[in-house]
Amino acid sequence: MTDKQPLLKVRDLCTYFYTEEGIVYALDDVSFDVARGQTLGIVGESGSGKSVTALSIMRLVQSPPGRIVSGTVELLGEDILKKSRKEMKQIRGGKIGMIFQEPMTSLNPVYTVGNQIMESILLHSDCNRKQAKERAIEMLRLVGIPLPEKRFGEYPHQLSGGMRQRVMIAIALSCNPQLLICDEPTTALDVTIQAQILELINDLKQQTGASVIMITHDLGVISRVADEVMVMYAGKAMEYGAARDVFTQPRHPYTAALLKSIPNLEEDVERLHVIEGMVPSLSKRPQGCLFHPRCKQAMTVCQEKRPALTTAPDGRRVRCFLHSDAVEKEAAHG
Amino acid sequence: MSIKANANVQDAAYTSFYHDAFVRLKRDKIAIACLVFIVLLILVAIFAPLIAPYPEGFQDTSAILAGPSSKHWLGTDEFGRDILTRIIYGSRISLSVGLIAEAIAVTIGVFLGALAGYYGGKIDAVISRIIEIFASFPHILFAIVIMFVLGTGVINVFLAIGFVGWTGIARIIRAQVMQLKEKEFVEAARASGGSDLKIILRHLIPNCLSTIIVVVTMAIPSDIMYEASLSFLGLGVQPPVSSWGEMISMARKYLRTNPTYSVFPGIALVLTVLAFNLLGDALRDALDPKLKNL
Amino acid sequence: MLKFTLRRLYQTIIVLLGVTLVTFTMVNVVPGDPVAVMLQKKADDATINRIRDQMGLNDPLPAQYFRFLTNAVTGDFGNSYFQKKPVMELILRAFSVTGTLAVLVLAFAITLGVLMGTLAAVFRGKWVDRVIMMISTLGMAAPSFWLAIILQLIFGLTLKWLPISGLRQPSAYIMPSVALGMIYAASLARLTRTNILDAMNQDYIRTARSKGVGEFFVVAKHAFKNAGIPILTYLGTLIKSILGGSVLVETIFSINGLGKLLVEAIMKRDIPIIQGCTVYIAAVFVIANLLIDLTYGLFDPRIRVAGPAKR
Amino acid sequence: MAEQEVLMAVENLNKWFPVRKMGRARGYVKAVNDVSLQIRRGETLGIVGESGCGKTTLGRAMIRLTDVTDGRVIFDGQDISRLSEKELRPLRRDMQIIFQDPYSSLNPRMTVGDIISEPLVYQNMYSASERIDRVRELMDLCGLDPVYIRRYPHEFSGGQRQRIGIARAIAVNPKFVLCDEPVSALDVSIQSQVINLLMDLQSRTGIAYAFISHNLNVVYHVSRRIAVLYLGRVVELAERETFKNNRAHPYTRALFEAIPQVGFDEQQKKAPLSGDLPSPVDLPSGCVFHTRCPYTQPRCRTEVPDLREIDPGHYVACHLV
Repeated sequence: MTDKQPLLKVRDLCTYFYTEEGIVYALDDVSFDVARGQTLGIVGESGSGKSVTALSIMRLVQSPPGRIVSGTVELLGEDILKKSRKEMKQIRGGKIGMIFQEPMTSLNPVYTVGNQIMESILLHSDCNRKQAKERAIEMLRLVGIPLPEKRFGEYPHQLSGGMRQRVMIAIALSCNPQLLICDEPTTALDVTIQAQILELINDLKQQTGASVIMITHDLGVISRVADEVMVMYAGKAMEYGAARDVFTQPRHPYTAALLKSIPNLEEDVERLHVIEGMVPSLSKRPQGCLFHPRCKQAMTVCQEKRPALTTAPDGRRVRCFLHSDAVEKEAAHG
Repeated sequence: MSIKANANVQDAAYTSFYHDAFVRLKRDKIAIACLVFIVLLILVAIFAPLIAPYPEGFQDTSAILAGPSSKHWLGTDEFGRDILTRIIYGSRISLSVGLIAEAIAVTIGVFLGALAGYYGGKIDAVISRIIEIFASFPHILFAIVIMFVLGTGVINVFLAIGFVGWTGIARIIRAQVMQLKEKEFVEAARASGGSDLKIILRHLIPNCLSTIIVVVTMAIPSDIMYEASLSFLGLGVQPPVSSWGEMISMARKYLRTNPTYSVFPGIALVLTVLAFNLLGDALRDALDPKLKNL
Repeated sequence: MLKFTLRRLYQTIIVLLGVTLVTFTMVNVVPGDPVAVMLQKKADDATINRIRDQMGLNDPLPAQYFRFLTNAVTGDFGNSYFQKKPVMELILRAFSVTGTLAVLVLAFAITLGVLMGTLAAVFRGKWVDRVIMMISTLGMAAPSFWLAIILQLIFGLTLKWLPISGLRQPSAYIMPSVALGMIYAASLARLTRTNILDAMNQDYIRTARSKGVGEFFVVAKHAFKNAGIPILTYLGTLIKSILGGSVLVETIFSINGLGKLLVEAIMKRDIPIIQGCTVYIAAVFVIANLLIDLTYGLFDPRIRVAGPAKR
Repeated sequence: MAEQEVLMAVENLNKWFPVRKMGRARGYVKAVNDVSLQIRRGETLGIVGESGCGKTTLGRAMIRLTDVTDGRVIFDGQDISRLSEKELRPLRRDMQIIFQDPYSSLNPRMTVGDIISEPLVYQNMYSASERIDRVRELMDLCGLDPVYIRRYPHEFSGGQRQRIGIARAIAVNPKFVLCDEPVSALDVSIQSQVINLLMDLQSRTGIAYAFISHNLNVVYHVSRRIAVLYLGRVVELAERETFKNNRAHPYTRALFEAIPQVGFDEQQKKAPLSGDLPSPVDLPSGCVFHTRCPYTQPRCRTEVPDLREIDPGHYVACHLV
């Protein structure tokens, strides 16, 4: 981690959904930093809270039923959660750009690609329409779309999935944001196209100096692009540290089990490692460590107390009693 | 969010789709109120002779076109007949139109719609055109013309309204069957050697049933309104049989002498239609939210 | 787009042919001899037969249908039995009245319905939404002919603000338009609300918000145009229902429109008018529907411009 | 390859879908083009490719859930490519399918017991009471608690639903099961459970699988041999080990390089291929891969490369190999 002030500093962020079935603890007490020019990977299975993290930073959690209950999200020292609606509009698309999973549905089908890129530029700069159009075409060229002048006037359904995702990137980057949040940007794409998009995100990051939060369920994607990685499970960060360390020497049993359970071209195994059981329901969470019902190394204490995310001397953070005996402080709300 | 998908089987109670839907419906207070109203209305219609304050057709010559009083709660008509009594008997017509006309419409609609949806191709093209042709006439106008052809009378009202209403159901069932046909569980059945007939019986019909329930509940109020409209125009149920539409039509001539005469049958009509509409909405939300544009 | 237009045109012609066939068949299975009706039983059998021959009623039905069809194409639906005028002339005169009324009803229903529906969607769950939904639920349950009478009772007889019948002054249009339009305004409000809410749940709305688009433009620009497609589809049905509903309202307000013409013709068994009116109204709807389909392209570029070939 | 060993042989299979414009066929989507491959008893053949490569259509044609435009499918010594639906029915006992989507593949109105016993009913296997025992046995075999036999699918998680689908497929003791992306819709930690189950069932009953997936890691793990498809053609087919060190076709190489691997030793940050897949309606002339291939020669644009055996059991369709 760098000594300088991080670009984004998230502390104790909690986002709950108040549903008829009870409170869904979608995001519970999550803290992380994103340094300038760095890529943070957030990895987890469905329901782990990784997408809610992104939406909470953008303050786009659907409310009701969702609500950001507590915590701070500081962008360059200023708490986004305290901003007014108007200030928030300037931040969204201006300082933080976002790309979503489904390139097929994330673009409005009834407006041209050019219109949708220009919309963002016109909102966040003093450009007139002509300048905005030039800028939009330039962005299309930048994200590697052939014949940008022609594509400018086309509708989303006329483009392939990969091209649409490039358009999404063009929109997100059109106003030179300092942070780019990518929520599963390549999940819906083929591998060869995925490789292109990942390369593009990496290249543009280098060019613009923006930071990136890469959210995905694919550990491979994370290890290809991320500098740091946060592993999430059932709404909590389980392990957090430099990507190389986390993937080569995982400390949390969940991370270790996850890494072993993916088939790998490098090593041949007869049987895949299995994590028994299922992700717990986020409205009826188990006592103690949220992972203990599926953990092969679970101890008695794991069934009783929630472990805290503790920082080891080498700077790595793990939420597990095997590595620390710290207990999570009781949440003040409940 | 796929949180619900992770719900543990262990803590879920044994539930079928309809049981689940019923639980959801029970939580809806308005829907339950409507259901109670409809059940009461059905009881009133069945036991009309016991409930009505006067026999059907009884004329109180001392009170002609009288306003509401303790003797005649809702007043009397131009022959001195008790309006409450006539409204109670009129519910018989309205409810049986809802039931019988809709049964006719569903039979034709489901059969043709399923045929078009399942076989597709030329059969679908022909049936779709037929649906389009019949759907080109405004319902009420078409019903009027059918009544002209068949002549007035209760049975003919059922036939006319039933024959007018089938196109909507046919369209929905056609779309539903087309969608179901592409589902992988139907493909799985074919892959296991299931014949067309077995697939229709085991997969298509059970999956269409909830849609049919919703569509029928939502179509009944329109049928009731068409009957009232036909009778209002003098083309439907003929006096002395009581029908709300016919009562409103008669009341029109006495707006000045007895204004409430026209109001009460209308309120009966509005309440009944409202109850079915709201119940239909609730059933749709519980059974088949896809039909949102109905 | 051209191919789409041609295909819809072809379908429209088939449907119009079907409409004439259905109408012709229905009207011709009516028991009773139209000539006997026309002459009101004053003539002897020989005279009736002579007139039947003159009118071609003794020809086989397919020949009669063919003649009806070829005449209909040129706008000739024959002469009325009783008014002794060309049916087309009567229809056109009546339609100028009904058409005006229909346009007013349509304008009333669309303005009120879409506005209220949008408001309800924007204030989803708040009291504005609840009040609008309550009124529209009531509006959907009130039959137009009863509403018309209640309006007459209140604004005509009691308050004496509006004339209770005829169309002699502009204010006379208010009550028929409201009576007939209320139910459609109510259903349009519900339809608009559902579809805007539906559009608001789509991924592209999230994208728009993530760009920093304000809530007003999220609804007005991004949701509204997408929600417009099902509303446009509904317009066809709306036109059809208004033409049907005018039968009742015209009877109540003594308006000499198409509906009244038809109902009176049915009472007198004036077959050419019944036949002409039915075909005419259905044709108006079919053609309106065709026009609506062709304007989809304005809302939905997926129809206007073809995409890449899909697997 | 000994003849008895071959369970299913696909010979020069073509499946074209007409593209209709104004009612007449104006062209074809050539989903499967001249594909030949064999599946031996008890083995797993992996079929891998990106979207639009025709892998799903090929699978459906293999078990005749769709008609075949041209070519033959020989199953257990019998040509099934021209049989009617009715003639196929008894054969369905020996070939089954597992679907990708654990939601739409189970009828929401049927209980788990009814779903699993459905093939037994169609094939008239066992009496009604024996069927229930068989269903319990199958549920147990597939890691589902038999007490849930009367539950409905919506009460189960994605992974459990996939187990129900597997139990249904193996209920009739098939010789061959087509697995169409069986784990693609599942979470990573659930994927391995399902993969292990499929492999356990194979070692226990000797079923042959055709395992279709876009996920190379998974296909590599489960398969004995792998066929790589690109735009409806097999471009490379070999034993799995070959793909580890000896990938010959440029597309195969690019595909393997494109998969992000967990680990940091030789991370490839450059995308190996540029451009999009061509439309399957107007396939490129010559070698279908020439529009994206980094080594394109003039003859690649005109001549269709044959699938040639370059080493024993290693087939490649490329002019340059």
